[in-house]
Amino acid sequence: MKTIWLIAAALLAVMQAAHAQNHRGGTLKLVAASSDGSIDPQVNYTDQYWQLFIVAYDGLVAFRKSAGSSSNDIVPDLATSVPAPQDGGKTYVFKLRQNIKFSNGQPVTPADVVASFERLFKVNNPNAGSWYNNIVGGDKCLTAPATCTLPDGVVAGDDGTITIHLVKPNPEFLYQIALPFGAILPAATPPHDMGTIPIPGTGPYAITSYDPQKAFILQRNPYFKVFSPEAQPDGYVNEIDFEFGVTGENAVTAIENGQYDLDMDPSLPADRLAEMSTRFPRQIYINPLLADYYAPMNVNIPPFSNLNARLAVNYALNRRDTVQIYGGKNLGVPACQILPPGFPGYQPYCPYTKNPGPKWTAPDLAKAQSYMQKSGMAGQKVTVITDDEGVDPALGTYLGSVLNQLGFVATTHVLSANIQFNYIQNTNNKVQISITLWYDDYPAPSDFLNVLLTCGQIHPGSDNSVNIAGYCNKQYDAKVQAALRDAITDPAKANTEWAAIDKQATDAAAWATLFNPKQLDFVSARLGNYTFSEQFHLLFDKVWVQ
Amino acid sequence: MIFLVLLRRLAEMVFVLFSISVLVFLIFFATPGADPAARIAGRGASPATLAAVRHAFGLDQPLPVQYGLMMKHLFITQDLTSFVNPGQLVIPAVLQAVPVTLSLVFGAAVIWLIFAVAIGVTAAALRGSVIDRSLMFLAMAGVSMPVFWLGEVANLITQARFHNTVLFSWVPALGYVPLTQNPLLWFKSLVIPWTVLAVTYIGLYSRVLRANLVEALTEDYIRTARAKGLSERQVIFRHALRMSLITLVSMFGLDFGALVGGGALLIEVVCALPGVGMLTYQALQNLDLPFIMATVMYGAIFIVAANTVVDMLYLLIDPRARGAR
Amino acid sequence: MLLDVQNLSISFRTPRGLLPVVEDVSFQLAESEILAIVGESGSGKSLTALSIMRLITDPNAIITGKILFKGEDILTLKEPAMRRLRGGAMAMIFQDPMTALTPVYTIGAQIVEQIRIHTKLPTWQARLRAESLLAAMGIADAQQISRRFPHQLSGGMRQRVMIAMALSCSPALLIADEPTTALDVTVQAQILELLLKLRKEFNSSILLITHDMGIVAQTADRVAVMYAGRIAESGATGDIFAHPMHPYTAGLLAAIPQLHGPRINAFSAIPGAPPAPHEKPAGCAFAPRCAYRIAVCAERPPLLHGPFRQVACFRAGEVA
Amino acid sequence: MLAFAILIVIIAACLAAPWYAQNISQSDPFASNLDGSITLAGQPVDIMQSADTGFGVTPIGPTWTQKYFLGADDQGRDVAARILFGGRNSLLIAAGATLICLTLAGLIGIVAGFSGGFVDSILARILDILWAFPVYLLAISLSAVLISRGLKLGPVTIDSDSLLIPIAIIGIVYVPYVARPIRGQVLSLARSDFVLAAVCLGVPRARILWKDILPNVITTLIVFAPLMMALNMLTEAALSFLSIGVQPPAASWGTIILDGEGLLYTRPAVAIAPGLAIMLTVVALNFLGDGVREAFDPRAKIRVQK
Repeated sequence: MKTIWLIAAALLAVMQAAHAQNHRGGTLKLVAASSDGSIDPQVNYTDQYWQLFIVAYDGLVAFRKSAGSSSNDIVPDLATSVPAPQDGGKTYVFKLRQNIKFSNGQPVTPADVVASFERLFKVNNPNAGSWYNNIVGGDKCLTAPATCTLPDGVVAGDDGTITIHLVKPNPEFLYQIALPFGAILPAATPPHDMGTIPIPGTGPYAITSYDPQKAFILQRNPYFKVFSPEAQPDGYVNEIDFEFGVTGENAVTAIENGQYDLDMDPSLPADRLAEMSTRFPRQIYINPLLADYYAPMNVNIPPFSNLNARLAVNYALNRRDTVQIYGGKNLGVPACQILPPGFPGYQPYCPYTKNPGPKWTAPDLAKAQSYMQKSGMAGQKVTVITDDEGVDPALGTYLGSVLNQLGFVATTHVLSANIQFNYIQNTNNKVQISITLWYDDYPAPSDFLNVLLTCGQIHPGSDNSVNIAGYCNKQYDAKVQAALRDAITDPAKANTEWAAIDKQATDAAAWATLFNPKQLDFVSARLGNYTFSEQFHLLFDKVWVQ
Repeated sequence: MIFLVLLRRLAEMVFVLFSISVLVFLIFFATPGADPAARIAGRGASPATLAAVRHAFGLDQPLPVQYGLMMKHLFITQDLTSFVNPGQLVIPAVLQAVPVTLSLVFGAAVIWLIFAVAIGVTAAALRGSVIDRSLMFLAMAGVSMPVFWLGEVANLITQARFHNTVLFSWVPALGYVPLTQNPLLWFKSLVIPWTVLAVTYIGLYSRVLRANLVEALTEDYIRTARAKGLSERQVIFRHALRMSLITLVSMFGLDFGALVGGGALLIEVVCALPGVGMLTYQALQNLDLPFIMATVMYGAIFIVAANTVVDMLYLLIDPRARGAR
Repeated sequence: MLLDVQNLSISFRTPRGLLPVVEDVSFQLAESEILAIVGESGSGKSLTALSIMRLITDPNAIITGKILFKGEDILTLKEPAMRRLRGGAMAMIFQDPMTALTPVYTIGAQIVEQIRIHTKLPTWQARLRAESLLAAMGIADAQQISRRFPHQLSGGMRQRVMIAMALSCSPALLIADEPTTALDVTVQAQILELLLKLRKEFNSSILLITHDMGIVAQTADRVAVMYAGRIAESGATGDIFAHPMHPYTAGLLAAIPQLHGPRINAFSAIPGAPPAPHEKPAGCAFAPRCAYRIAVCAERPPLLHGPFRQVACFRAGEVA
Repeated sequence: MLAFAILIVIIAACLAAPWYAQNISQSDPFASNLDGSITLAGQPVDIMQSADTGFGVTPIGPTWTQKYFLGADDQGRDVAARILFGGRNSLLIAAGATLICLTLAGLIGIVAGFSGGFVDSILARILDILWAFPVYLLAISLSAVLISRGLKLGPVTIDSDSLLIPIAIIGIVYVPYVARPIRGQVLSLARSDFVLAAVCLGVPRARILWKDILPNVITTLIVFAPLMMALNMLTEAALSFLSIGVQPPAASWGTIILDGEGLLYTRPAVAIAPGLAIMLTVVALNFLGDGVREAFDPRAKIRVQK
């Protein structure tokens, strides 16, 4: 009996291998309207490129390459295991795997790890000042990036260990180094943003060329051998071509015709969805995103300095309509609160609806009008700032229409998507209300509740002041700090705290949350083994094209 | 003589370029939301990071110094890089876009000249007839269409509505295929953009040509030409057209220069052609100052150069102008 | 007879109906003869000349009658045959030499063009011929001049060029439409002399269209006086000048200044103005201005009569 | 003449926009209407029609009836009513820009041509610079700045959503196209015999300007007016299409084309109808221009460049 099982198992393995062999090869063709900046993984901060970086680079740890919520788990990558925090959460000790080589043939050494952490400061990583300065020596590096060293922060041992010391405990540290920013690069990588020049990595694919006007191309890394299928599987396709310059409508047509496999742009043209969903139902995949579409209201200038005005907007917004604009009821879930579903600490909560409870059902126009009356803001001029990408202009126009119905005098300004996000952050621009979208960096509630709504995230006069609503409440901040502290020792307790914080932020109505969007991927007929990670979306080392 | 004229033109060009670059520079720094440091640094960057980036890119220098640096990188060391795609060199990107725009404009120019001359001459030869009137009405309609709209409608027809009919099934997906890569596909993918771009100019040129021809045909020298025993066709082509072409050539020079210089922006955007116009458009969308600067400079050079070439051409094709100099 | 124009009428279709501009004009031109057609502007003389070349391009023009050139009616000729005649057997020079040459070609090229249409000469030979023609016109540096553009030449030079061009294919008939009007007096004389000399050398017949009685006196063998689209009187130059039989001719001649006196417009000497084509009276068109008019003048136009000397006037014999 | 009649009809139709919205289409063309429905052939029909699959929403197409004659846009608004309202802005902007352009061009042309010398060469240089600046580039850059911040010039403040911004931008970019010929005309007039004679007779310069030069310049400007307006219509459409012209919820024909761009393949009427409106108007303006030119100055060779 046993032998039969063994034979069967062996057969299965052979078949699987054959299966893998069958699907191995081909070129995955991706397309987008335009490129997205530098291909330096320690610099670029876009979902589009992260999706590619994760098949080319590895950190010490990684998010698991799998579908569903398990994709939020941290697994060992270049390190042999995920270390438990020591020293009350201030020290992490990693053991580096042996015999791993970069795509240029050099072996990965602890020195590379140290250099990579220092390089985060040298290249002015966007989060150098908000995440990585927590590494001992980080603050000094911030002031003098060019000469950054972290002798007490990142320490390479003789036995292939890396010890990282933090200034204060940080429950999200592993998340922060599992992102592409934490990629381990050759120590010899120049200490500045490499822009369009590929940097060798350790993943199954290596970037071979990049031209922001044309294409981003990855091919198999000849030095790659599978060392951790969870963190870095082998990949089926031989090459990934990501071409630029084709916009929505045309990209859809091209995918229908099999010229491309996937459109990387965030939203597809809404009017084509019906046709796509009926003609090509098997080529469509829908997955929830850990993201909010929301309208931040500036609590520091009229009319939304008035709580009643903000409440009026919240009650008046028909979130079903916004989902309709986004593409239909299956593409988004109406929401009132800050945290998206699926987050740790998420508890459904919606006060701004006809029958307040866990779910939004319908707008309460009567309440909206009465709050409006109380606010005394009728007749005030309001400008909605939205960007020109995808459905955003339509959402902006809709929001303007709602404001007009409430009694404001609203117009909508459409700005280029490339400047709108910076524009709405700068307090000098006196933006009253805008439409924007926030994706999670990693699955921790603080990524929304701390990053977007605490006093420390307000930088007057700067284009980088991500607390767009300008909401600042010391008592709220204290609660956030407490939750962060508790997350290290007692995650469950922290999650209850986050739920309360979420509720407080929602009640303060600094935002009008619209809905939690879902990702719709329209893929070519030949694309198989679609695997969607909550962190990085479609995993390119999981799909096959033949 | 010609040398002096050229020298003066060159001085003028430098002056114009300088003024335009200063203008662009000032407009850029007056635009809110355009802080290059914030965009280079990425979302959520802390003030310290921002300051470091600002310093690394020289954005903390006074504006005149920044201007000087940018001009140095653009013209002298030619290693100006993008603010939005760090490391991307501006000049190669522009050079790469030029063949696309040239392909587009050359092809369209061939079409529009052929059709404009055919229509203009036909209308002038049949002046007053129904054919003349309908041709001129069509020409007027051509001039009066928003070109981006025409492009959209052409896409609708050839890419979607009638894509599966015999008429348009050969039309490839939008985009550009280099001539060197696949000449046939290059041609096929450009036919629709060529036509769309040409329509306006066919309308404009055929109307101008007809008016000129009709005027020329009343001239005494045309009667002389007829009296010499020339056929009507010879009269029109050798004498009337030759004179009318003088106006047309100068128009053509300026239009061609403007289009190659980035004026075909809308059509490039609508037809997804990665030419200079598209580059300009994206640079403006991204508010990527180095790119804006480069494309504006490039465009201005072409426009000024076109003016100069037209002046020179005038000397060549109109002997009367030679005496005047 | 080289040219025999019989009952030529030209009218135009207009919104107001048919507009007769030339009516029932007949005249003959013998070989190497100079016939002058004299008349005011609007009298139809230029149209008559153009109709002989069939250069009236207005589609609304209606031409009737016969124009026999070497016995063949050119009004019935097919266009290609007509083109062979134009510039070949018959040529024309125009009033304003400033605008009658195409500005963008050298004058050499323009002459060569004509030669090459009508002969099989290769270009270089045509060039030589053009240069010799220019030389024959009294242009000193013909080779140089042929490389010039029209705007680089004076009016007189240009008219010489025009004549050279017209004569380039040795036409049997040369039509000169006011060839000197636009020129200075001194140049005028030179051009006229040139024409006379050419008649001898080339043996061409010349139809000279003019409004200047002085020129007629100097050059023409015979004269036809036109008024309001009709020939009023025709005959040998000497006869007409000596004994005008039509009151209009008489008026014209009376107004001629004495030899080499100051030029004045002869036509203004007769009171009144010629009628516009659509205002022509039913009878004799000259009647309203005529000192000799009688009742019948208003009823029907007088017919041209007489075998050699022709007059269209009911009281032809009475005019002194 | 026909052209003039067509223009009058178009203008009248646009002026009647509120009446149309109230009495014919019976909807607010500026308010989103994503939940509404209308009755068609006795059946209630959603204005925004969801696909059965739950994704994909398509606005109602042309009904060819009173309501939603041309269908709805992506906000469920009546396209026909919006086109009428949009026409008001398009016409207003084109006309306003024409006025600004001609006034500035006339002024610059006269000053440069009449004063000559230093002033002339300075103004001529400025025109050269504007000329060499690609039109759309100039317009786009100016719009990007002004739309996001508005304009403050001393005591004058123009809101960023004001129609004055596109009017001013379009008015300014084409100034060289008109100012150059005007300058040439004034220059040749100033050197013409009759003006020289007048100067010799001691007629004051102001009087010469007023009596001899201004009437000529104004004639030229009048000839230019319809042609410039036609050109401005097209430019306005292009800028709005690039979303740097009229800002929502206000509409112009260009913004409606932009709205329709996203619906091009499913509801082409939204984009095609305003395009046709632009074309019709511009054709009429161009023919009117031809007529005006013939009436005033049959020999004038004016060409408005694109």
